[in-house]
Amino acid sequence: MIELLLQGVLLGGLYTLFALGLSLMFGVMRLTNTAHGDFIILAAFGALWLAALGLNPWLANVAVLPLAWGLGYCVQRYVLNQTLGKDPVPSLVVTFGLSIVIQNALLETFSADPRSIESHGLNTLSWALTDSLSVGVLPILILVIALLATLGLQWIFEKTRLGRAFRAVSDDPEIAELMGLRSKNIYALATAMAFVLIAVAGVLQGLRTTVAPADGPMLLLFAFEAVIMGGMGSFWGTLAGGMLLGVTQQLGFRFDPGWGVWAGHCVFLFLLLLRPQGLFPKTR
Amino acid sequence: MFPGDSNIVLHTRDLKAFYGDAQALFGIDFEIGKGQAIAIIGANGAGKSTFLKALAGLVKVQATAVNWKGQDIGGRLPSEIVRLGLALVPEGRRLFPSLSVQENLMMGSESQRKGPWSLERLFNLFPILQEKRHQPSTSLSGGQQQMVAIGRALMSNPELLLCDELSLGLAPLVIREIYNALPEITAEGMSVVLVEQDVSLAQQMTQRLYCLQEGRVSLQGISSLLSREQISQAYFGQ
Amino acid sequence: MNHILENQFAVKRGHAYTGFLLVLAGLVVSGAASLPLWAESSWMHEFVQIACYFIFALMWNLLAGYGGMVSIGQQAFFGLGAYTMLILGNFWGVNPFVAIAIGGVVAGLVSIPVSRIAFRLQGGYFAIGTWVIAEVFRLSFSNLSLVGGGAGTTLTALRGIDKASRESWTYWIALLCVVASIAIVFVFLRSKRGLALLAIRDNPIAAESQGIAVGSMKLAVYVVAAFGAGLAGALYFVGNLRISPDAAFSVNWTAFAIFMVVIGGMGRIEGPLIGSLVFWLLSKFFSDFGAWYLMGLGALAIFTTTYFKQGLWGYAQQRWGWSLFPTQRRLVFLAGPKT
Amino acid sequence: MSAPLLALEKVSKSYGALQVTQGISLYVNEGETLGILGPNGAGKTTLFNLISGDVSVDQGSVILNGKNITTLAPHQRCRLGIGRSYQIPQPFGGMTVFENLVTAACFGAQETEAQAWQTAVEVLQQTGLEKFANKAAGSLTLLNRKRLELARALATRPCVLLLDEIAGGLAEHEASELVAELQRIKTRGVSMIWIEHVVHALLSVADRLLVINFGQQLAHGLPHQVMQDPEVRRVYMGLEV
Repeated sequence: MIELLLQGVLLGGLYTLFALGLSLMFGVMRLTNTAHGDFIILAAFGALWLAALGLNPWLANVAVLPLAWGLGYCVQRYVLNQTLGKDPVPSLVVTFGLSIVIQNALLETFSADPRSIESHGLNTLSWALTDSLSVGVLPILILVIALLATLGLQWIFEKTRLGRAFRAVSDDPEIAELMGLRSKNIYALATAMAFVLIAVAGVLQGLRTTVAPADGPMLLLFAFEAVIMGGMGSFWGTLAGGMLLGVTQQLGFRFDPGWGVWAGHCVFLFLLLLRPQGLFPKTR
Repeated sequence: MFPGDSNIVLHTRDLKAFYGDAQALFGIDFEIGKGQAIAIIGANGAGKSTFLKALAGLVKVQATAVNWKGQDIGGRLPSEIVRLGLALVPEGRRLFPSLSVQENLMMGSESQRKGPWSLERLFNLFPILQEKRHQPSTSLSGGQQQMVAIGRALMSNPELLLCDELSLGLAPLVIREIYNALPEITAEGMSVVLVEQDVSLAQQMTQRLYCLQEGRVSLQGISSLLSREQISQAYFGQ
Repeated sequence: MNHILENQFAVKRGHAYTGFLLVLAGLVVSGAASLPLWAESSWMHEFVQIACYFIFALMWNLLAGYGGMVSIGQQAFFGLGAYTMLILGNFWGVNPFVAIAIGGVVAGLVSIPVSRIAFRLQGGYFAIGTWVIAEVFRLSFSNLSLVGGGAGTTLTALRGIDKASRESWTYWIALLCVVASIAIVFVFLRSKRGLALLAIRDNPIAAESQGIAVGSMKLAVYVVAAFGAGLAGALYFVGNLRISPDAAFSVNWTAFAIFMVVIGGMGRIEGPLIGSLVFWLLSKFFSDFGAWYLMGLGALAIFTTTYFKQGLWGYAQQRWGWSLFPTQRRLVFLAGPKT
Repeated sequence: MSAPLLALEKVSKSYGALQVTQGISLYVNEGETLGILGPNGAGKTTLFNLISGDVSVDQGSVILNGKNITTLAPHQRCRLGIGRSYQIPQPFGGMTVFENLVTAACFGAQETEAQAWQTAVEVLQQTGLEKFANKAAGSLTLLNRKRLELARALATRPCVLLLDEIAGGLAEHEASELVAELQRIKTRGVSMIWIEHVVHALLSVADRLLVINFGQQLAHGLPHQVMQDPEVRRVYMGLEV
């Protein structure tokens, strides 16, 4: 049972990383980015592409991050900013269009077969905790990165001037503009930051297992479930949501490999019925 | 307008404004000198708030309609206008709920305008705010929230402060407490425009007064010289 | 108080040319009905395909364009209708052509409990929440060995009928479904429920305070849309015979529906009609470009919704005031208003 | 004196620390018009939200025809006879004026479509909106939007009409036209609760006045008595007595 819980928490770490970028964009702009999962896959393929260009693999994995920041800033500034507003339709259609474009662009350049990022044995390295229990080093690393990312985001939002601007623009964009903030730039910064998190998640997913152009939507659903179950508006909530999803899926997989993901979805829907505001809703 | 007022800081010429497709202002001519306090009164829906929003850039107007110290600023972004020294205390206060009192005040300094105003000076102007500075702004009473809204605007070191119904929903003695702080605020020559529903308060606190009715100026003059009949005539249009 | 007598005003519901259009439509449908007698079977098969895309898009537009509910999970009901038809046909000996309607009804009924969860979310969250629901359906059927699990199965119930008459029957049923779904949506929108929907779309709070039960109205639209999606699903796999969970519950159904409605013009009945024609033309000429074609569709959807929001028919309606399916009520005073 | 048509008993509502209405009670009898005065931010519009059900009460209850409707949804209250209009007009912008009224009649008054057409035409006549019948509600001027608010509330065939500053911002002739219209409505037995700043318009229609300040009742009684009350003049009018 302990082994199962541990695997669940480790998987939860990965799902948290998937979810943090989405949670950030939800929180600041109330934007639903249906291409979120595809951008994660795009980042993984980005690292593969850079490595293929001859860049040192570890450098390639890191080089993806600044590229993701630039891409995020531009996507928000020049594409998504026009779709913001009360009507959810434009942002849904645009991000859905992006999802189709990314999936097919990757299909065209990398073909459909799954690939993984060269990890020089890191993904097979394991660490014996007790004689009967050993755990992979990479999953531990992912969990640590997830905790650091959650801590970092929470710190940025609570303690820094940029975080204050994020919260102000999220509360009342019109009055934030009155204070001298340029909402359009703040949104672009938020998306840029979210894309760095997306890139980290993409690279780690590529290291951990295989990635294929059509994997995006499934990752979006996991990220979405973690954010909603955790309660919108708090990154610790997203972490809790990710853990819950990871453990639920592990239980499902243990019961029958076919029902793992199914179990995660059902718990999400069940929780939605009981506590729509999520486990840790920010009282606002 | 008034001969000899050479130091006019802001004037509007035939200012028109629209809310969606309904017209709210039908050509307003207004001006205010340095260090002056002017009141704007009028019934609900007369266009008082729309006028302030037009000055602050929250409502788009023609470029030549608003002139600030010789420069046409009509239709500019609010974030640009606040950097020029116009600050608005919005109707209904509209503090940032997820920010603490102090964080709300700090938001006012985002425009990075240099000047006399700082947290310390605000805390001795409104002592209660120092005590509650780390509390969420939603946990304050109406009057205290109004003080935060004023403080937030002052933190941008404006040369012209636009106040939209400071007395909204406040008890009389709280209104008195807030308006007592006005002289200290305008001490260094800051001009103030007060949109105010309480007519007698508006007359007491300002030198000149405009009355709006249905988006037009129905009366203007020296606050102390205007009689109650004139005002109720302009107020209700009969 | 002057009481206006009945005969002093009239309410016009259509345009001058509406009567003419009705006759034209009758001709087109009867002409189409004669297709099996003279056209090749590939034409008929192609029509059935596009008919399913159209019905699904029409219902998605009813939900999003009129009901203000953007769902990326309507494929849940599309697949449910299909599998209901399959199970009835293969295991209970029900004639698949009849099972198509039952598939729609079952999808409609199932949408009622589903709405209790889905309506917990709003806007963008509703969109992805419904997608999760569709995934639960897909995974459930993938794990159901009765219907061949993930690999899927084939509709055996029609083996007895020869290919030609099966195809012409499928074609006629498809034509019937297209006409029926347009009729259902048109009647629904012409009735006072249509007014209620427009009111809710414009201002839900005011609508509620003027006597409209917003909650139950949204449920009514959700059920009608689910019925239509189920109908389209059952029809598609009667034509296709081969069925698998990944095909029946694929998110591409919603993707293509969004594309058709956005290009054609959201919030109008003519939108999905024009959109599906454009989609059919594009797929005829460009579909062999594969991934590039799909990328083109995605990019076109992004461009249209950002810069050409009203869509093709919306533009036509604004410019020339065309309306194939008039739902508006125009008041005409016959004897001149009594002052 | 028979039970009042509509009554509020000790109704309170607060948002966080802001106490908006504190234990307010009021009533209106059949065919009577209750005027409500009070400075901005006194909680008047919130009071209407509590009556119409747009906002739920923290404490207290709302009684219509002796029936407790505190927990009913807004659409149920509307069908029971509460006709709501908004201070800032909320038309169904995408529809025509005529369709706005037909919608209100169909759902508010639970009429068939044919009856609703009849009702809509009658209300168009009463509020002088015939010329705008086929115009999109979103394109009306502010004055006509206010008329549409009144017309739409009337189309739901209410027994109590809630009017929220409907005379605000009107020119003199428009205000007197409106007063004449409200007096005609009154003769048809429709009781009204009218929040208004334009005092002279209010006084010519209201049977009783209630003055609210800072979420509490300040004064209540016959119009001329209330207007003489020094406390009312000081707080509300702000004009030195």
